[in-house]
Amino acid sequence: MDLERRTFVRTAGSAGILAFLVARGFLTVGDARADLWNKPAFDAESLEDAIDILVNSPAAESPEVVIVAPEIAENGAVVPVGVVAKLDGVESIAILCEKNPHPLAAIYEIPPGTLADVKTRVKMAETSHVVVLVKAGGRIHMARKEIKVTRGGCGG
Amino acid sequence: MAKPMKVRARNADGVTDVRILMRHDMESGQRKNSDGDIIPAHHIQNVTVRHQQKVVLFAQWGPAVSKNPYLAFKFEGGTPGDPIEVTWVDNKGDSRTDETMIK
Amino acid sequence: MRYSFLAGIVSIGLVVGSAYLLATGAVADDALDATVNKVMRDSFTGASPEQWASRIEQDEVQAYCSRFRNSPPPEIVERILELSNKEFRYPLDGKLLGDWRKGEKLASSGRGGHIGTIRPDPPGRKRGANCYACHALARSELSAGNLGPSLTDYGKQDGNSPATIKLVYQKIYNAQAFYPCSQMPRFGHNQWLTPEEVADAVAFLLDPHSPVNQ
Amino acid sequence: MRSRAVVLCVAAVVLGICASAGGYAQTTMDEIMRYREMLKEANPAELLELEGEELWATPAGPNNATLEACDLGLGPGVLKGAYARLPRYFPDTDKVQDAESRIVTCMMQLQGFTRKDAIRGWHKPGSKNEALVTFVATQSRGDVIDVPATHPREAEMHRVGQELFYRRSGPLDFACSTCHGLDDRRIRLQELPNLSTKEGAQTSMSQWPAYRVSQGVVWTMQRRLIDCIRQMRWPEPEFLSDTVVALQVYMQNNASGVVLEAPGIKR
Repeated sequence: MDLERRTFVRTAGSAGILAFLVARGFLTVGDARADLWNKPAFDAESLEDAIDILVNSPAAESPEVVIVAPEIAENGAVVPVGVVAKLDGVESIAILCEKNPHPLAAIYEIPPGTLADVKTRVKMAETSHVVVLVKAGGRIHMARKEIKVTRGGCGG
Repeated sequence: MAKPMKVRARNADGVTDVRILMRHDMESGQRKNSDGDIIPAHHIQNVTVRHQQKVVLFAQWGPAVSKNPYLAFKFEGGTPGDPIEVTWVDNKGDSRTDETMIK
Repeated sequence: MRYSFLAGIVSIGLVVGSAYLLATGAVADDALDATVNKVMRDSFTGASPEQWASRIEQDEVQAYCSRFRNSPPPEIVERILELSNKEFRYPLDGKLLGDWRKGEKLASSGRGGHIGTIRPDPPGRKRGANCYACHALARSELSAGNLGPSLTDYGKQDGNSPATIKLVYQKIYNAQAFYPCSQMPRFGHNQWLTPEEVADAVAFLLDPHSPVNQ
Repeated sequence: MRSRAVVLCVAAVVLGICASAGGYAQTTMDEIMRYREMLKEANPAELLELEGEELWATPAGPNNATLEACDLGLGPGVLKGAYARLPRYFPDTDKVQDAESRIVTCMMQLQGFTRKDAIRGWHKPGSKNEALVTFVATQSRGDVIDVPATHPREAEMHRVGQELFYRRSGPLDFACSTCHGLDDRRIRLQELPNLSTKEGAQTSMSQWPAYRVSQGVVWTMQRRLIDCIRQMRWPEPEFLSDTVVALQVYMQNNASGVVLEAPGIKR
């Protein structure tokens, strides 16, 4: 079983080690920047492709993963999205917007001692599902929630 | 030059709540300028938050994170007065580090 | 033609109007007008003489409606009707019912006509009529404003006889020929839209195939 | 509140949530409110406030001086509550000035900037003018807006502002009052405050300067008004000009009595 491949930090070979070093504060971010950003996943142009790159096994929807977001966003440029995972041993969280040109928006590595409770704000091109993947104890858990984006006000 | 962040960290009942606002255009790479040319993507790629040298959160971001990004999370531990250090690095290699004390 | 502030003030209509306003206690006096005039002169210093004439100086109707807060007394109502019914221009081919598809585009667009240095429109940008900013029209477009009345099913009310078409054309061309001091722009009178575009907007409202009537 | 229900119902229909006028309208309203509340948790305007604070206390200009001695109407260096009492008459300049204008005066008097240098790029995102105004305004957060316009010069500007508010001109015959003189109106789905009433003016003026989510920038009231005038298809009034100040005297007077919550966050 290749656990390394399931981590969301895309690295060549030394994957887990780099993440481990960063997590322990032994590495200054910037030293190995290209290795710390999962370019293929961020470049993916469909939800399926992005998920394929991030995880190599099918993810199961889990009620333990909660997406904290309004059902309606007045402006797609700023959509608040929070994730709370009521799971033990959460290692990372990925946030994707289904209909964006590049669906993957953010990945969070959660070191031991940090709660699986993060908030961020994303752009959404149009009304679509937000999909969250959570890696905990080597397994992938998923949640999705539709967020409706309203149209702009007056022209010009 | 990168502009300062606003970092707030508050401890209650043994859990530290960190809230960070960053100043960055987070250019999506999808927009066009007035000449019809694509404005290249310019966005933060990594955010590292440290509490006393230990990384408490590490993020990878794409251009779909909103302009002037907001990030909030919680970790166990932390005492009022402890420093919290936040660093971001963007895809052009620009970076910024700011620090605050836990309240 | 346009009137300067002072020309407007000394016009007969405004003298009548001033008396009316004095009687109601809501008067904007001439001294205040002079102050407003000076403030504007000192404020819009970047505007060209042409822009001053076409965009800041008021015509007689604008001056009345401003002074009477859009509730003109009977004499002024008469005067505005008289001024507004003077001239309607029509498309050269005489067709007052144009293309509803073009009308729909006009209704949806709020672009065009912005000037200045901060965010001007590119030269030659087509001006929209932005009907949806204020009116509900097609049921399918629910992002509609409510500054004006709903016009959904407008063509079902009085059909599209030549008389109705002409009336609707004139209302869009110059609403104040029917409703003095209406808040609606005088799209034809002010040459915001061409006569052909007004006819397209008429078609959007009255054509049985238009989504307004579906 | 009937109108609000209508607005939300329309919004709800757009979103395909509410099929009838009743039922789900409450849910829709709750969700829109929830969206707004979540944005209030962290307002990016706070970043500009930080910059403004730094600019305020950093020596600059030919005199290499800070703005810390700037008199915004309550005495040199007094920031708390000052913004909530602007615009007001200043004897030294013999003008009624708003925050934007007064800060520029201080940049000229204390730091020695020319007027041109003090306002260069004022409308660019994150300009020093916007940063300074945002900082100054937030120092009055929690204070009550109080612009009685009792000084004769203030009273005159108030009358001018009121006249300008109702003054129709340009190719669309628009005045401020066209959109902001009636209750419960919208442009498309955007609610429009009736700025001629106390309630409408208070709702609006308590929130400025504001972060505009659609633009991703903070706008001060000067910028807001100049853009409204642009949208009316008038020429742009000059930054800091009396047209813009007079309109603010009128609106701040109408809004007096409300607690300032700036910086706000707007669509």
